[in-house]
Amino acid sequence: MSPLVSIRDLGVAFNGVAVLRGVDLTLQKGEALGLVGESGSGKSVTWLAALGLLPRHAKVSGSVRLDGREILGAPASELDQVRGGRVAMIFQDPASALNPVLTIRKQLCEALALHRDLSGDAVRADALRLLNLVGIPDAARRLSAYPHEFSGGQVQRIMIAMALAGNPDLLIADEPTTALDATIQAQILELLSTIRREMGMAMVLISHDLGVVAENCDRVAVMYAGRIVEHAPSNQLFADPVHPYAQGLIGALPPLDGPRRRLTAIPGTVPDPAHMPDGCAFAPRCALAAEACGLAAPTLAPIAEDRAVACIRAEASRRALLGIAAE
Amino acid sequence: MGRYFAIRIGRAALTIVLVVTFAFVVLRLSGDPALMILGPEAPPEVLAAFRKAWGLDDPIWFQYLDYFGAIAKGELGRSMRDGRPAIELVLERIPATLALTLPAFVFKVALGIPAGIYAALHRGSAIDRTVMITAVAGFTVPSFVLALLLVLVFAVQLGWLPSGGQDSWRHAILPITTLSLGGAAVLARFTRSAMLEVLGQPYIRTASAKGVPWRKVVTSHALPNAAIPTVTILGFMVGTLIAGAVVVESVFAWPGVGRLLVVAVANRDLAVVQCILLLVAMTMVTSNLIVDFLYGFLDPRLRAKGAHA
Amino acid sequence: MSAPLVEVSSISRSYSMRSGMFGRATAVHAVDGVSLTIPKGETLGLVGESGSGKSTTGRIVLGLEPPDRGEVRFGGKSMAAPGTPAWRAQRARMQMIFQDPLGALDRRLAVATQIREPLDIHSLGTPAEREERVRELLRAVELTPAHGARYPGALSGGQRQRIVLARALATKPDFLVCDEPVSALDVSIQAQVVNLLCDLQAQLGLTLLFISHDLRVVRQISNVVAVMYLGRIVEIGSADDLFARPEHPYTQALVSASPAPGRRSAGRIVLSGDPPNPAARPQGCAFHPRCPRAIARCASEVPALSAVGGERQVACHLVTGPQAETQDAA
Amino acid sequence: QGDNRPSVTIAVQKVTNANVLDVLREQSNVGERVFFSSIWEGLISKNWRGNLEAVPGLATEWRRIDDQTVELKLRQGVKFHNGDELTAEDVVFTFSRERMFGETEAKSRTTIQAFEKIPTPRPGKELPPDVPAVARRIWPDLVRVDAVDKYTVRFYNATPDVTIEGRLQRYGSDIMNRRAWEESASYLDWARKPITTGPYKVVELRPDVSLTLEAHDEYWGGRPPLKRIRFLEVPEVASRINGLLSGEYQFACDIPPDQIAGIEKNAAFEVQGGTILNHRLTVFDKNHAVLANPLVRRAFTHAIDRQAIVDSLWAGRTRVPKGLQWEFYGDMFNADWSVPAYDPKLAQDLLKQANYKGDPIPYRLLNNYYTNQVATAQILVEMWKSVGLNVQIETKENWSQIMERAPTRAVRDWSNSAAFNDPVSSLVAQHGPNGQQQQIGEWTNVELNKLSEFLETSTDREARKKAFRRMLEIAEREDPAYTVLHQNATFTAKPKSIKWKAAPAFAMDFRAGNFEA
Amino acid sequence: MTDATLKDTAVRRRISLPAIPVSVALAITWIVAMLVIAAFAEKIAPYGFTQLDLRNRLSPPGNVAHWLGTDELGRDVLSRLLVSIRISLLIAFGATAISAIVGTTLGFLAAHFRGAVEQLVLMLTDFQASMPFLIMALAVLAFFGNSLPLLIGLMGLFGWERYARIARGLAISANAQGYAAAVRQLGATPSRIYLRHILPNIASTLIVSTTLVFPEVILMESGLSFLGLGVQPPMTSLGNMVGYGREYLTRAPWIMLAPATTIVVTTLAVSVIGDWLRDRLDPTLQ
Ligand SMILES: Nc1ncnc2c1ncn2[C@@H]1O[C@H](COP(=O)(O)OP(=O)(O)OP(=O)(O)O)[C@@H](O)[C@H]1O
Ligand SMILES: Nc1ncnc2c1ncn2[C@@H]1O[C@H](COP(=O)(O)OP(=O)(O)OP(=O)(O)O)[C@@H](O)[C@H]1O
Ligand SMILES: [Mg+2]
Ligand SMILES: [Mg+2]
Ligand code: NI
Repeated sequence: MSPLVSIRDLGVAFNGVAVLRGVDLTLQKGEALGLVGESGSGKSVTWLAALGLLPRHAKVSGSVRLDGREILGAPASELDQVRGGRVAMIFQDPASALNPVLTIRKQLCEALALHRDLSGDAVRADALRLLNLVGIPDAARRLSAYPHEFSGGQVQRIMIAMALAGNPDLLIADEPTTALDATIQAQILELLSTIRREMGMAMVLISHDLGVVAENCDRVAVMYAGRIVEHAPSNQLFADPVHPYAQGLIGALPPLDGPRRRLTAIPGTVPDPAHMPDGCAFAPRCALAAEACGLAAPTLAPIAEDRAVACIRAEASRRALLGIAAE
Repeated sequence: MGRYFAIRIGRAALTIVLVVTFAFVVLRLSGDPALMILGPEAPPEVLAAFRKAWGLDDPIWFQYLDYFGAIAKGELGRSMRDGRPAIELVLERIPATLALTLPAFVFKVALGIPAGIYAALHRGSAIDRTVMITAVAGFTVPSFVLALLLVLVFAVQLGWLPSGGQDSWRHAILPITTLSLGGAAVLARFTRSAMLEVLGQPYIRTASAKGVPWRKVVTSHALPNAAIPTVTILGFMVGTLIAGAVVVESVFAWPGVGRLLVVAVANRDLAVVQCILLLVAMTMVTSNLIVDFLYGFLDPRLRAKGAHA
Repeated sequence: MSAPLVEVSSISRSYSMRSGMFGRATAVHAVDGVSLTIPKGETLGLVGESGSGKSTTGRIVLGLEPPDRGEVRFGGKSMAAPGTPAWRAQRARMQMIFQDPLGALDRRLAVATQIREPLDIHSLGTPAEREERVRELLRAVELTPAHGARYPGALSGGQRQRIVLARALATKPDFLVCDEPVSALDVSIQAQVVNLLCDLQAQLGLTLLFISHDLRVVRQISNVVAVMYLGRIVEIGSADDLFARPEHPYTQALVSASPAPGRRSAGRIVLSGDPPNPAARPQGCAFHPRCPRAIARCASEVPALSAVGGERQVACHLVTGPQAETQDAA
Repeated sequence: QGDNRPSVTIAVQKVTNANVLDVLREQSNVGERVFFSSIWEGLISKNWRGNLEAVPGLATEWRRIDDQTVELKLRQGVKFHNGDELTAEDVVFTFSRERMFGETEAKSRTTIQAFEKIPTPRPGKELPPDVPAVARRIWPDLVRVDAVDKYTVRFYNATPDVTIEGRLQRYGSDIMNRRAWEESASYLDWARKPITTGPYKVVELRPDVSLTLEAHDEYWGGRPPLKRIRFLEVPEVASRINGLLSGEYQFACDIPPDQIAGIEKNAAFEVQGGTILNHRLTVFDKNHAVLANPLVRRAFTHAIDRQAIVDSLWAGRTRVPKGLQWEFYGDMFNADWSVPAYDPKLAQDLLKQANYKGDPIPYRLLNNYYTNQVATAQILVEMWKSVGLNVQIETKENWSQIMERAPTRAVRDWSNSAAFNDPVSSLVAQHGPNGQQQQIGEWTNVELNKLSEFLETSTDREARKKAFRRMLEIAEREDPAYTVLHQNATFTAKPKSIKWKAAPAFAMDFRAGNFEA
Repeated sequence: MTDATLKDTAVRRRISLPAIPVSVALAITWIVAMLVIAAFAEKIAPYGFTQLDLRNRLSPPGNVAHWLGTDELGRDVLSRLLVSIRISLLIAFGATAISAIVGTTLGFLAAHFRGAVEQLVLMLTDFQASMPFLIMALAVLAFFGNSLPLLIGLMGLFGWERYARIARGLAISANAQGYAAAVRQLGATPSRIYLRHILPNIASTLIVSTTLVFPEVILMESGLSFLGLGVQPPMTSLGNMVGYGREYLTRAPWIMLAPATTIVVTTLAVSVIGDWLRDRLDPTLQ
């Protein structure tokens, strides 16, 4: 089966500073991929670049194929078919991402009219249906409200509704539930998985909420400093992270019960993209770093079926983890 | 809501009174209508008779009260030149002026706004530069030069169109063109700049991500957000519909209100000036009221806030 | 417990919403009689349904928006009127982290300048000290000076959120309203930020109103947690206790729905029914249409927030009412 | 039977200033263009095709009964535009109180009296306030006009006056139809469509826009050669020229001299016209601290190279006249008089004598009220500067500012027209005791005032001529009130294919014999 | 990273701006040239600007004696142009600045205080917009007389109403946006909010307005000098040259074309620089 999307060696640089340094990803139809990682590691930029939504001064290289067709640098008319229709995106700052002077109805209907050959009353009915779907109360009346009249979480749900409007084959959800309380978050995620099941929609879920990722994704990719550093089925990753960064990340999760302890953050700071270390970007912060780590950047190497990691000390780190677990 | 309108209408009325009063004082204090209407060689006793007849010898406050007294009775005064009711004189000219300014207004909008949008769309390209240089030239070249150039080309050289006068619609083409070009240039500049302001906003990216074609992103997402300056300028343009075509009217021998105003001011023919100002101020105030209202329409965040009205 | 720094007594706020330019206005009761006290140096966590009025409460508590009814007292005194010099001076002592960081930043100024801005406004320190403070703050939120030279549009979501946080911390305020301050941060940085806030609290006696949907973080940082539903507080209690033994059915649902890696939705309470509409509050308890355990009384009588032992207060007939009626519902 | 006479459109700067077609209301020269000879005619006419000398008009002959009375025989068979025949009754009515004088009285006066009591205008046929005043200025002492018989009228003056014939010939003494006046609803109705005897009748006057005339086929002087004449107001020079070149207008009037060469470059067009009965003056305020000394004023007059101005700004198409007088004065004309000679040396000497120290002298200037006004002013300032006079231009917006009495009033522009063939109509009228200049307190001279009175009342032609000569000496040389710069001129452009000759005046003659296309 | 690097990056950002585009460089050169001319007009001018030569009137440009020809009095057009540039630039820059400052300030005041202040400002703008400028000028003449500062002041009244209304509209709109609310809650004084945050955010439109007012002011000056308010002949200005040259447009176009071109090019330069500055101000468009 050919992949729905395949990204090869995607690189992005702003003003000569590389922020994405060779990202490879593939996504099958109907699959849910979790994308987690450092804040600022390039999760959002990856998809903005893929859809040609970065500002003009961004230098994008590599290749992004959708159903085998290159979409990087495709003509605008072609991209307009892809965007919203085949690939929809939920943006990270929903409050700013909605047009402040247009009603929600207008913004929703626009997406519907563009990709769903609907017209007139059907569009309006469908807009209402979508709002109800994402749990906006009093949807009929609220359709004619403006974004600033909604709470943060409501705006986020409108954003989701808008992304779903085009019945996309791939949904890129960039932190889609950060502003939602747990019950609504559960409802929304449930909704997304229903749609995925029924429509065979693939999804990329970018989130910092590892719990959400764990529950909703088949596979997870971990990003650090513009690269994917680990890549695994989600149950395996959370049970058994290999890359030291992934380990640190999971370790930093605060507990919901039990005694409170001081949270453990990964020591050190994120490298400045303008002054990337020569070798592994995580090496300066890595407890297991060896001399070799500083020399060359490790490539993503398979360590098991369906798993890959970019760390020359992968084995060691695994052992270290097991050691900790054994203690 | 009632209060909202009451305040605004009160303000509008006050503005008009202010305009009329100011014009009254200035015109009365800055020159003698008798001398200006009858000319410098008019004999002194003729001047005196004229002044007396029109009450120009009375103290200014007396004349002022007199004027407002007459207005209260619905009398807008008579032209000192031929004694005709001023309003008659002005109303007679209005259709002629509107025949130029209204179509010109439409063309300004139809030409200027799309040009501005187009330039913004192709920011930095050769098209953008051309549009903007043309626009700058468009409002910098004095309109009488533009008018005369058009006449030289289309009337004198090519003989396609008449050079002046008011006899048929063909006579209106060149004046309308002249008026439109300058205004369109202004609108183009404002629209482009406001547009660029908005094109970097995140919601523009959202619209693109929805698959909205760029053209439509610009017209239906960016434009409403960028509309405030353009709408403001349009408001002023509407306000000048009545008396704003002085130069064009005189180059094209098109007897409109603008020319009447200039002549009336030069003659200190107060009643006529006041009549025109009254109309101008009324249009201006109304159009700006509408603009204010439109702000709220364009940007919901500007509508009256708070729950308990 | 020390003296309360912030006292909020039954504040309400409603917005009018009209459909279209001329449509009839309906009142949206965003906050409806909320009372809170936050002792100095402590943290009140505010959680609840999306759209239940948390942000609105936060804005009112901070005096950014006047309440329709009710009063906010800060340090024993009532809040100065917005826009007055006294109000402005007060701002150095109380700050807000907005929910939408991108919107809260001026896209035309480098972010370092914006972090510095509160220092400039309140003339804190010499210019050199301000520079130093900016660097310190950037470091504290895990950013480099290079990030500081950028404009908001050129930062990632999490980076912007940290900028807003750094700006709020710049004046070393006494009171901070954090509206989803860590939602866009990866857990590691989140941990650092939470630690930072805890440290500040320990060192400076910082008082926090912490609004978040991430119950883990809320629990981690809060002394007391209040749960809001449709503009009202339905349950309030100490953090550990509340999450361990939620009493109100909504709180129970909330806690059970909180996801965690490795723990698949076992025993999750899934709420059904329509989401609550602040423009048309259900009669009685606002939660009863969705409450799995609702009883007849819930539909007619509004439950008052009342103490159920310890610090815990709950607004639910099932918890506070006569036990006899409890069983009918299921 | 078709009328295949041509129609013409004439582009003018201004049709009339007063917005009506009443000769007693229009005070400017420009009205002359549409009034004469197309609409209005007097008993005695000017020879528009010659040198404006008196020729029989609606009267065929006239004679003096005595120093105070003139009798005229009317032309018979003259038809008004409404078909009525001209009779003595119309003439009597034209000079009646109802039409001309209102409540004003002809008093036996020494000289023209300023400041009459005149009623305020009321609707209906009440005369506008300025009409009686103007009429009295024209006919200060006319007691009455009698119809001797149907075709004979007599004019009675209260005082002996040698200028009665001149006044009959002047602008304002033109004859109108009585019935038309009586039939019109208001003065304004009448004044916008007066019924007169001219070769063209008014079709429509659109104030500030256009005036349309139509041939009056029963005209006594022969069938008019044009079917219609339209005077169209085109304020911009360039537009008038462009319209002419593109064939929309057959005549373009008020062409500034500098445009002549440009138009005539095109071989199909020519520019006609020339001097009119109007001289451009520079006027002095005798009360100004520096100008109080006549030597300084004299220096001004000698520092001007008038011919250079005429040659450059007027392309030589006008001339430097012999002082404030015109040849058509006939025997009152002083042929041996001239304006002060251009003599910078003399001017410098005079200034030295006057002990002038270079104090600034303001020159109040309007923006091109007169043709070439600003250019002339700048030339004058340079010329004055070269003899040491420090003259500074102060642009003003209107005539009241120009004439405003203040210590800064010193030098200004003006012009003077000769309404009829006697200095009473010009020198006395403007610079005499009741002339504007003295009334606004710029200048006065006891001897000149006495002579003015004499000129107005005396019937001794020889003595009058001497008095006039003396007045010129005073006002132009000894104690200058003004100095004449040049005669004014007006130019009209037209295609060469139209055979038409311009009058030495604003008037445009379109009677039979003066138009052929 | 240390103190040095922070400054460093800031400095480097400024220096390493993408090289100034050619058009902007040209525009700057032009303006500098104009300023130099303004400073040394009389020294550079080949003739005295009032020096008449009645025998050499209206001589066309291109001859060695008079590069740009002569005017209706035989004066050297080039010399007059140079002197005109000085006076017109002074007036135009002065008046444009006044109008921008007055208008924007009033607009901000209206946006800030709303209520009575706003109504007052709106009343004044409507008043100004309805009142023909001719009458404003007559008023100044009648009540104050004539002097250069007065003239500049009067012209400063020109176009302020456009700034005021635009600034008010945009400021109200900006006030409703998150960043303004955020800065306000930091305790910023209104002046800080308006000057440091809102102003840069709406500057581009105001800059456009400026480029509009600039040529209008230059041209209007001629109208005013006809009334006796502007510079008086034989002194000259660009507006005056255009105004008097108007009659000679067909006969001797060079009298008018030289100053008109100067106005167009200067305005173009101002607007190119304005646009560029605005882009500099807008990091989102880089
Ligand atoms: N327009 C831009 N110009 C310069 N740098 C940019 C721009 N946009 C993003 N970056 C940088 O690119 C890097 C990746 O950004 P991205 O938004 O993809 O991060 P992210 O992984 O989504 O982080 P977060 O979880 O915080 O949203 C960040 O370091 C960011 O600062
Ligand atoms: N300006 C406004 N006009 C109308 N309704 C508003 C306005 N602002 C907020 N609301 C409504 O008030 C309610 C409370 O909003 P608020 O932002 O306080 O919610 P919240 O608890 O912060 O939610 P979230 O967690 O989703 O951010 C919501 O229903 C919202 O739709
Ligand atoms: Mg992101
Ligand atoms: Mg919120
Ligand atoms: Ni209410």
